[in-house]
Amino acid sequence: MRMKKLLIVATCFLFIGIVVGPALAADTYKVGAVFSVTGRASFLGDPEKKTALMVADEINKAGGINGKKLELIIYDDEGDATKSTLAVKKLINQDKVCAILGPSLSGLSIAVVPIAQQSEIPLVSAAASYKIVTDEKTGKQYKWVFKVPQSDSMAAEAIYSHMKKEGITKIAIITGTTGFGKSGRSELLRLAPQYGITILADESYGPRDTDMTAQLTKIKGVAPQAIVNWSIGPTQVTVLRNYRDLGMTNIVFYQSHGFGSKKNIELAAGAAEGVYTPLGACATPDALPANHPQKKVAVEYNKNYTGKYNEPVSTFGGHAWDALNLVVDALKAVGCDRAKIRDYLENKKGFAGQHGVFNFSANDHNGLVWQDAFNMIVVKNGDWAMAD
Amino acid sequence: MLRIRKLPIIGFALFIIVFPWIAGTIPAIGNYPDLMIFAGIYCLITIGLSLLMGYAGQISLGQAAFYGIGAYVSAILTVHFGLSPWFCMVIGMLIASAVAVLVGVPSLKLRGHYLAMATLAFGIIVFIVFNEEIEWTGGPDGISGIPGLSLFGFEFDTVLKYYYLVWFLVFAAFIFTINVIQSRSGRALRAIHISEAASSAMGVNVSRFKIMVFVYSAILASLAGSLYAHYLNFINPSTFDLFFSIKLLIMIALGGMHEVWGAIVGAFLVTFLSFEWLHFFEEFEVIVYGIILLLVTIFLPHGLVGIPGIVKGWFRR
Amino acid sequence: MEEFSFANQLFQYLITGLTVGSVYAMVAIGFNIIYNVTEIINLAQGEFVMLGGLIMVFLHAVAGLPLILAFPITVILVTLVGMLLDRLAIRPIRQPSVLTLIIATIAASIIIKGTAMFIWGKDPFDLPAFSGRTPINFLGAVIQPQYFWVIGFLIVTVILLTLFFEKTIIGKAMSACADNPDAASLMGINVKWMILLSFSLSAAIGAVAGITVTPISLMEYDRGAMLAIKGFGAVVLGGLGSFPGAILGGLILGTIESFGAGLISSGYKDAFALIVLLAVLFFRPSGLLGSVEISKIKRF
Amino acid sequence: MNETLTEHILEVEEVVMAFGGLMALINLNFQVKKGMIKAIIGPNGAGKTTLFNVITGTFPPTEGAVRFKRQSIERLKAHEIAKLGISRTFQTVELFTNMSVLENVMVGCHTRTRSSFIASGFRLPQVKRKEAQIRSKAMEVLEFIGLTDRSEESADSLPLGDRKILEIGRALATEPELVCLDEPAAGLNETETQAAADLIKRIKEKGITILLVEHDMKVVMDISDEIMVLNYGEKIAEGIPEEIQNNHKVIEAYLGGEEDYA
Repeated sequence: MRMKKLLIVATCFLFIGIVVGPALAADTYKVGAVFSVTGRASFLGDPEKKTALMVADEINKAGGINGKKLELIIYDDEGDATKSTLAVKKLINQDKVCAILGPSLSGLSIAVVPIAQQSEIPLVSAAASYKIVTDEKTGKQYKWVFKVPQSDSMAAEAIYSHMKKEGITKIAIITGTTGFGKSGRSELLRLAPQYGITILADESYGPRDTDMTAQLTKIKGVAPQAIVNWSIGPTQVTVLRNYRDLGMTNIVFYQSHGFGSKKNIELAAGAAEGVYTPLGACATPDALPANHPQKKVAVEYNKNYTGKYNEPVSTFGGHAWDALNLVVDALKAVGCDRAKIRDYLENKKGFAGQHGVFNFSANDHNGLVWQDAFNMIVVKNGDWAMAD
Repeated sequence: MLRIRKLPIIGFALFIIVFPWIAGTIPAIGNYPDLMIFAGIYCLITIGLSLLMGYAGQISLGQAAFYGIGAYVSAILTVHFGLSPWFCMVIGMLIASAVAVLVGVPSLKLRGHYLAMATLAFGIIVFIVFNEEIEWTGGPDGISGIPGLSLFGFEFDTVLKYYYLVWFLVFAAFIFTINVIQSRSGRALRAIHISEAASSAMGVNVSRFKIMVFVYSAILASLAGSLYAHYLNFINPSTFDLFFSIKLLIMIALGGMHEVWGAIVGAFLVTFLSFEWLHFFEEFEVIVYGIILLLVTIFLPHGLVGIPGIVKGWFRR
Repeated sequence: MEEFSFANQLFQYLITGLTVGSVYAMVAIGFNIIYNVTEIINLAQGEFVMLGGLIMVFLHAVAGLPLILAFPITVILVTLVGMLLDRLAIRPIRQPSVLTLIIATIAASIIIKGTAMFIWGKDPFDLPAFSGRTPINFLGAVIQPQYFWVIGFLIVTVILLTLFFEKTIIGKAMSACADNPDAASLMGINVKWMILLSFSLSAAIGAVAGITVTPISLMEYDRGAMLAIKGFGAVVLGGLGSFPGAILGGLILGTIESFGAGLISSGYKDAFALIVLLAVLFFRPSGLLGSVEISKIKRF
Repeated sequence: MNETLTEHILEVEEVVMAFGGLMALINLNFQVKKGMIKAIIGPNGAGKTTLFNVITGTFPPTEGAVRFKRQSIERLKAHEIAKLGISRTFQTVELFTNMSVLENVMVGCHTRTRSSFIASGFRLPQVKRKEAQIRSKAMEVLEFIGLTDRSEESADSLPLGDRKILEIGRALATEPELVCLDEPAAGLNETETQAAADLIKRIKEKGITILLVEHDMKVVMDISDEIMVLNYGEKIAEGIPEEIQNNHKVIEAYLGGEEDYA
């Protein structure tokens, strides 16, 4: 009886494996992507997936890459390290892709770095941490790994240098307990002395919390000149609303670059007015001056994305745009040769993407400096505006 | 009489041994041995959980915490202190047992939903510690660069080698657990499930047995956590959150919690469903998963291992 | 900047805690209604709250129905979901052991969550506050008018439920089911109908909680699980089956979180609440107001 | 005094059991002589089962002392008391329904055997040997109670009479010196009742002392050596069956109540 059961189970394995197994396609460039489309980090993966699909579609409609079609294989890791790792391995060993985009989350990107290194495949991460590309032991860049988002330290520097200009020295920070918030918190704490800034209160909240009045009350008690909130998802809006409700609007409010979606201004129901936030170009195409190097790509991306999906662009989608277009450029230039793609990327200069003008080098697999990558934006009349 | 037949176990062992070769010849399932490693790691946890919940009748919704303790102890001691992974594995199991005793002594006096909530709370607290103690645990970004395993110069550095290591341990745990179930201790545990009053009247030290089985399940979970950490070379807290504890519950419920076989079938099924098969449904994945779970709960009260019994019933009619 | 003393801060923590706690308490009451009749802990309870919020957003903010109309329609719709839950997930179970019932509610919550994601997407939604967003200053604390709505609806819910259980025949019949289902069915009470009613009632209460809290904290498809766990904590802290216990448990949890976040460490605030919960259980295994005798006759 | 004649295996002294405000047992005093059958009767709610629970350690008495073979046991846990040699059955038959008849009895052997969790996990030779011993001892018990041919059946599938018998067998497997039987004949038909009564007599013949709660007065009068009557937690009479039958306090307590007091 049990033997029979085992037989059935085994047959199921084979059957489903064969049915669901990917169809073999000839004469295409295969690019793999691992995004957190659902789960705790869907705010990253969802726009990333949509953007990548859109870009691939546009490229194929325009005749593909050197006459070959671009085949994009996207796996959803649901924000889970195990799934992310398995997906990357599958892309390498079974789908045999030319290069990999993602993962969306820093931790998961760090987790797959050794796999990319070992398998010698170019990986362009869509996550922020500098640890993704930098081997902390040697200080060198990992040979096969790149990343397109700005490091969190860049956002912190953008905020702090703006504060310095405004004469702000005493601040409070409030951060989410997710990876995004924790990383921002540690950069804020690390960089504060360099800018002569004192942090009077250091508060945090969970990603599913319904109310942050308690934390803000404590901040109100220490009376800082400015507050920096660093988190993602609906909670950053709740913080803003609680801040307004507590009558703290005389304190300057900075949001992290995670605030970069117009939906957040809407959801804040007026509470976002006057809030500063450092954002990549793609978040604020209309606010950019006409001579801005990224103006063209940002406007186009926004137009196409909104047209296709009927929702505003999220800055995170821009990372997928940058990553995929970089890889496509490489494919155009050198074809599907993993080592050549890597070399191409490492020497890529002056690539105007959604989040800055990228200048990669052997010592910099991110290719960004914060002055280029971030514009200080202020919310004015319910819309983005350049801060200066 | 509860007697576990040997033939299926041998058959299953053979299947496990030859499976990587079968998978190797079919490209579409070439990654299955890799998945089986995780299925095996989950089996270790569910085997312990099956003894705890299915046999002794004690609910635990905090099992992910022990899994996490094993993983984090292994990761922290190897990465920060450079200790031997095997040694760390043992330390992990010791710490997990100590925590299990500490939590178990007061918790296991609770019954039913109260026990469920207490273990759930314990699991969440441990998760918060993993997430907050950045200096040690790396916070949400986790710990990377955890070394792999090697034994006397033999490196478990390929999928195949790790596959056999994990499944060897799964079988060891499986046989051990089956032996326990068929012994005096196993009978005591099953007795506790039905009636604590009658068990103690028969001289069974109820609280001692409950704690023993809780510790045993914690040790297996901790071992699984260490194996996970040394295989993935990376861990972060979200792997060990309360939703994983619920996923474990789902595993043994789907498989059937009144038999150890159920733990294995359930771990298999959930691993493959969530890592591979349900991708097909994309956005609907979650809904399909829920529906499968609901249908099994409604139509197979004893889980998938209950199917043979049902089929037999049809024939008898 | 105006004076903001420590006492003012404490008062603010209290108000915030009571508001958050009121939501937990409403979830906890929902748990209790079902538990008392069926001994099931309905882990899909949090999904009712989520549905309440999102359906209300759809009817009121998107479709433009006036508050006074959208509110009852939302409650009715969520109640229907509650009934469906009983009919499709609970009643068909052939051999209901308590654990299978719990799994069934988990499955149901996964399905409801997945469907909500399909309908509304993953983004959070906002709902206009019922009576504006101009905060009220009271004893140095700042109070959103919506806070009063949350606490107010908790009070109204409690009063209505008390009247229902003590004054109406159906309510009394439900209490009888809770005390002794076998005896109740002997007395001609249709136990199945009572179970359906319990699911409807607790779905309705969940919806009310969702509707009132959304203007404060927004709502998105996956908020349910965490609310269910907080509510479960509240109900266990107060003592399973006890309505005053549920309210007390919810308010205590909310208040500890608020004071913990304000005074000690915001990262560990959830841990404080849970540690208090564990400590209470270790000394009072049946919760603060739960009865040891009753918990012994319950199977689970 | 002659030791052998008056040796008390169990002594209950000034025991009070209060649940909140409810007094279930009030200053109860009595002794049980070794080797006899002592019955405890009384109307429903008189405190009989509570008394069993106190003696077997389900919960400690609020006040007072319980001594078994001169050793104080009122603060011991149930499993410790079982080990000392007191075993029991339950009013609402508490068999292990997830096990076979044989396994139920094997659980009874638990306290007289040792083998650790770890040793059994590795199935060491000594574990195998002990397992065989337990099995043969359990089979002996089954033979004594006459259920040998149903040993492999699920305990759940037995008729009520056999379940009651099996529960007694399970209690005997702990090798007790004192067995507390809580209504062994309740719900049984006449033949089954007779079989239970016979079994109880045979247990007595083995030298095991029996404490019996029973409503069936025919059985009680037939097999008891001594009877104690409880009412509202208090002892209202004690003596040999004939004395009790004619005690007007007892008759009063039962007045209008049980018909089976015939």
